[in-house]
Amino acid sequence: MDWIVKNLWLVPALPILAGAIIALAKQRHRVFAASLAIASMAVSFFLSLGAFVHVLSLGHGESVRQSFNFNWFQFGNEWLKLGWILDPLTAVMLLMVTFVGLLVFIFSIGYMADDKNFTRFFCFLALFAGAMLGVVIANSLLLLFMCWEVVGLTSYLLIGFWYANPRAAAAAKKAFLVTRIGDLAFFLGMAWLYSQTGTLLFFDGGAGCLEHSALTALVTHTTIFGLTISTGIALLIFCGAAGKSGQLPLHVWLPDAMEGPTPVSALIHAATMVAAGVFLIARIYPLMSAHIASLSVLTPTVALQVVTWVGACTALFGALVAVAQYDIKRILAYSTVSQLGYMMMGLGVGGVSVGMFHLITHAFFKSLLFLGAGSVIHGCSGEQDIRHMGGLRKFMPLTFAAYTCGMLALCGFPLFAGFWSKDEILHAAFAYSLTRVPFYMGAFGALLTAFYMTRQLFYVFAGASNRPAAPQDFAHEEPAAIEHGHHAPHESPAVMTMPLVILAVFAVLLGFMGTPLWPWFQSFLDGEHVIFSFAPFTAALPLMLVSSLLVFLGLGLGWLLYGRKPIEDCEAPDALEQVQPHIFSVLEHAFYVDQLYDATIVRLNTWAALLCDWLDRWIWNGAVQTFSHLVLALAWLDNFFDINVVNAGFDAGCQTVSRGSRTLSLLQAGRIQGYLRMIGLALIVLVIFLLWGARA
Amino acid sequence: MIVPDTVDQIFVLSKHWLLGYVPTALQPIVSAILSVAPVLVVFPLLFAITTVLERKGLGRIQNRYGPNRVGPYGFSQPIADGIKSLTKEDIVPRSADQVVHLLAPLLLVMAAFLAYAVLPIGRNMVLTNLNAGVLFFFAVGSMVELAVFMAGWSSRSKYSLLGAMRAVAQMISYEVPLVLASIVVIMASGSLSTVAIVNLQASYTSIWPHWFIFTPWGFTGFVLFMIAATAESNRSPFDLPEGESEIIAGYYIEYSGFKFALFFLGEYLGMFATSGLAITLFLGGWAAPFSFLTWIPSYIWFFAKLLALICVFIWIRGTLPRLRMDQLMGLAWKFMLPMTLLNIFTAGVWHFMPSGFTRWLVCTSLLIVPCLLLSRGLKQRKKLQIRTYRFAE
Amino acid sequence: MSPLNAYLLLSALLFSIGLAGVLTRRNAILVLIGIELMLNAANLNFIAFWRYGPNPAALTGIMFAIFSIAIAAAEAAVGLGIILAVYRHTKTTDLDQLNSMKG
Amino acid sequence: MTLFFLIAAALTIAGTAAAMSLRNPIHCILSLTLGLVGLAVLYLQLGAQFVGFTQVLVYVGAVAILAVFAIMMTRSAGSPQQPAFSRSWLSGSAVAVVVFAVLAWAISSALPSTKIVPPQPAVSVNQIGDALMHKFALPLEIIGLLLTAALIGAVIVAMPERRETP
Repeated sequence: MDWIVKNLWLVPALPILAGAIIALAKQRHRVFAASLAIASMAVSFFLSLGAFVHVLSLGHGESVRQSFNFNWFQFGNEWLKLGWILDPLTAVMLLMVTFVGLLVFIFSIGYMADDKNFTRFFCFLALFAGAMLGVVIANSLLLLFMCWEVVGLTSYLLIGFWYANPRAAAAAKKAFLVTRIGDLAFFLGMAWLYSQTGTLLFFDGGAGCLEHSALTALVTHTTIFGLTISTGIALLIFCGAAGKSGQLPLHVWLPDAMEGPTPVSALIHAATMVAAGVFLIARIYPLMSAHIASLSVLTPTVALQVVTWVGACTALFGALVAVAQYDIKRILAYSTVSQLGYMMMGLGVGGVSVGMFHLITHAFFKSLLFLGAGSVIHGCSGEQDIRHMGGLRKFMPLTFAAYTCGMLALCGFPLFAGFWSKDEILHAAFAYSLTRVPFYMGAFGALLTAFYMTRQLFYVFAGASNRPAAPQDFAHEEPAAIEHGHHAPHESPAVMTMPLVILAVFAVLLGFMGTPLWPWFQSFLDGEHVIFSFAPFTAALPLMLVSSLLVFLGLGLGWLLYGRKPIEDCEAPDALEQVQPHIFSVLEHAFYVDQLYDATIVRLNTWAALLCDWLDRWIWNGAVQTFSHLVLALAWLDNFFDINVVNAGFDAGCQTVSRGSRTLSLLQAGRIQGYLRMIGLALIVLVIFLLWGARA
Repeated sequence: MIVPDTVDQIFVLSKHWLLGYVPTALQPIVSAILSVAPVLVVFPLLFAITTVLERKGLGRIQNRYGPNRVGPYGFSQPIADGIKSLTKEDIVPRSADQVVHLLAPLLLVMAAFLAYAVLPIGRNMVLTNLNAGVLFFFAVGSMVELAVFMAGWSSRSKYSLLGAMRAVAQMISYEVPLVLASIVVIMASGSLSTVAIVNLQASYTSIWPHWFIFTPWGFTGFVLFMIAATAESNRSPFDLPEGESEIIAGYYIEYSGFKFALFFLGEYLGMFATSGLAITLFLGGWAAPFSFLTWIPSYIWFFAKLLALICVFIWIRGTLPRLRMDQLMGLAWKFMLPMTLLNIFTAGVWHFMPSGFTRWLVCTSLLIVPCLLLSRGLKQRKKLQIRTYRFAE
Repeated sequence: MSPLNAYLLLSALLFSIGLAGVLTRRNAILVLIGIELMLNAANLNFIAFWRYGPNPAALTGIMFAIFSIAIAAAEAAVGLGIILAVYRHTKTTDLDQLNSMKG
Repeated sequence: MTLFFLIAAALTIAGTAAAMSLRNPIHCILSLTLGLVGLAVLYLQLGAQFVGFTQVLVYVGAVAILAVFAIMMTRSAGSPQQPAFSRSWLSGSAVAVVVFAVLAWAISSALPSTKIVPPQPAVSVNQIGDALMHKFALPLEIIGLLLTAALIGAVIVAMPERRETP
């Protein structure tokens, strides 16, 4: 066991420690907080680099995976074991998270400079980073789940950072609740897994739940609907992932999460946290793909089919809605949803390496786009609506340059990072054995992606500056921007533009590590030797041409609608809106999914709440009241009985006895003649009896 | 001897003769009247005679002449008394109880007359031969006390009441010895019927009659009987109730006129009745004293004995001083009662012992010794006791 | 109305007269006399039944009457003695006042 | 139902009724004696001479006098102040009347009214004496004992206590 494997826990521990210290620090220790956070992030980055190098040196095959388990606590006669793992997947994620986190930390120094809760912001950021790293290195599903929850908590705290703003608070609460629903399913799956396999460790020298013995056990049993247990557990865990990664049914919280500060969106809602869901699926991929021996290895299991379909639908949905948005961050949010759909589809059809490659590339150019948007908002002193922006090309050239690199990477412009990873997915989708539909959905999604990015580009950077005279709605304003006071948009300071440049470089160059020619990334993840060959390249060439054609088509359409004549009137309806107003409004409102949820679940919830309240008020309370009244009545009855019957009865009895005795005593009047008279009467009766008897 | 028999039964025969004339329906009533009438006539006449006899006798005893003004040697004195009593005003005290005042003398006289129904005056000359003759006699005799009490109480005066109470007490006390003395004879004769008793005594051994008096218990019985009889009729030593020196005239103090006379009549009739009974029980009734004298009719003997007893009474009255009330009572209860019981005992002994001298000896000693003892007992208490009179308080 | 019934009726009348006297008279002595009267009524019954009864020779009726008379006499004596004693204590023979035995 | 019987019965009833109803106790006792003599006559009529004479001897001679003595000694001889009858005389007489009615009914209904009259049983004192001495010796003894006891008892009861406190 190398030093790095044993001390891998330091990577998440340092940021958490930093966060804890910053939490204790006063608000005015701003420099101290920022520097501590960045320092801890830097050290974690270097440790991750060391781990990456170590994994590289390990070579290939099963020995690549090294895990370190320890006993946490004992209940009954069993020990609950936790542990962390170092394998290519972990190494790659560690690098990505720490690097992007570092850049975001640096960017947020500039962005949050004017905010008075600066230290608190950094405390939350540090905590988030630590938790995210915890999720990455966890070898036990339980440890992963714990860090997963902390990640959820920090996302809530960061989204609701400006808690004074009611929309932010509502958005934070919404995010937390929706992810919580997913986490619930995740927890059920985990519990089920534990009950079946008896351990939550992934790799425990053969006894782990993701190892062969446990998997075969899971596969043999079937539950309801004929699904195998492994599929059941997989689906449940996938729900958790869908919640966190904003897949279709549970994506509603992601667009609203834009209420948080932009670095937050960049780090959490672009790169890391939303990626955690995809990483989770990648981590438990053996479970997802576990199938009985009879099936051939290639036929995808039910779980993977579900993942594929959900991914494809989310991708298409995200792209469609992003087309009709006006808020700069909201467009990027829906684009993230779409890209996550692509990643899930990649995992479903291609496997771990395909999904992960797109995740890594997406992390870089999406965080670039967000940070770019952040500097644009910073520059426009908090303006977020793209219709109020325009012609920023002249005011913010560096941001414009970086932003276009990111946009091109996102659209999948040939030779950019996005092109290679998206192409891999489309290639895998094309080669999908079951159906070709995901491929068409993916292709159309790619077209739409290109279209809405160009629309955004032209709205924000091209044309004349159509900023309104005065800000219409204070609510939309960024509190930080208000302090600026001056109106002319200006280029962001170096602290903000420097990360943009770095990210831009990566957005461009990162794709080359996983091209079909030299698929280093895929083989690294799969633990094989990388082979430099032209065969896969030539096989993939026609598909690459098709996708690049789609991209150019999208760009052309975008330029056609928005590029030709600069947009002067910000109030004028969108070009697309003029063409298709109805569809445009549907898309703008994200298919009314929020309203649907409100109408159904929320209302159901309120009804349930009302029902419970009514039940509690009338039934339980009523029962208690009636019971108490019953007891009271009983007590009253008892009292009544006691007084009237027992006492009264007793007294009455005594009185009758005394009265009776008094009357009887009258007989003893002492007068002899009285007695004699009675004797006379007795005589009469006696004689009568005698004679009457005689006659009978 | 036929002649003595018809003479003896003259009255009986005459009655039957007279009855022959009476219709059968009235037969019983007329026969009753016929037999009662002579008794009602004879005994008042005897009463008249005795009053004179008594007053002349007492006079003689007291060394003076009795009444000698009225008729020869005063023998028509009763006629004079009778006229006096009839003509005297009959004064009745206002507060007296009229009815009882009137009834008392009548009851007294009636009781006295009733007593004669049983006495056998002569052979076959008894008014009713009751089986329980002696009992009848005593039953009727007891009414006398009631009459005396009525008289005493009804006249509403202290003296009469006091006298009456004394007389009644005395008569009751002496009735007991009287009855017990007669019981001796009844026990000996075995029958209560006076006729049977007389018939029992009518027989003679040689010339001596079988009278009961000639037996020790008979003689003591006779003596006790006579003492009790004198007390019963309130005479001589026992005439305390109406002793003149004590409380004037006792219970008939408020009486005057004819009712006063009736009282005397009643008293003397009572005396004749008890002496008649004594004669029938002890002196052989109408039996002649000696066997050779049986030719004299039976009733003559009865009246002769009667006169003899009357003289004895008069003799006693003249000679014995009056007894004090407590001495009187003491004599009755402390001397007479034991003696009579003893007498009954000796009669029993007499009956079961074979006749002969021993029987005489035993019986006489049995009687004499206790008599002496008892009489000495009476004499011991010589000193006078303070007489305390009190009511029941 | 056989002679026996007549006698019985007479004795019943006597008895009830005696009872009436006992129940109504105020003077104790007269009450005692009332009792005497009731006893005599009983005697009359005895003699009547002896006379008209089936077995006159047995003399039981007479015997009973005699004994009854004797006892009545004794009873009268004791009764009057008691009355005198009561009089000596309470100075009255009025029965209504002699209720010290009141319950 | 001879005339003689009626007279005697009337006499008795009159005497007893008067005895119970007169105000003056002495008069009561005298009327009582009259009633008792009537009763004695009834006995004689029934043929029981001995009982009749004993009745007269005992009652008229002794009991009446005793009663009179009692009356004399308890000072109630004079005309009594309070009413002669006790307060509840009405109920007493009512009871008596009812008793008479019941007895009369009993007598009239119970006995068969046999018309035949058995011959007059001749009873002599001897027979009574024999019966007393033989068949009824024990009762005689008991009566003797009883009479002595009564005698002594009466004397003791009536005697004033020796240590009469002043």
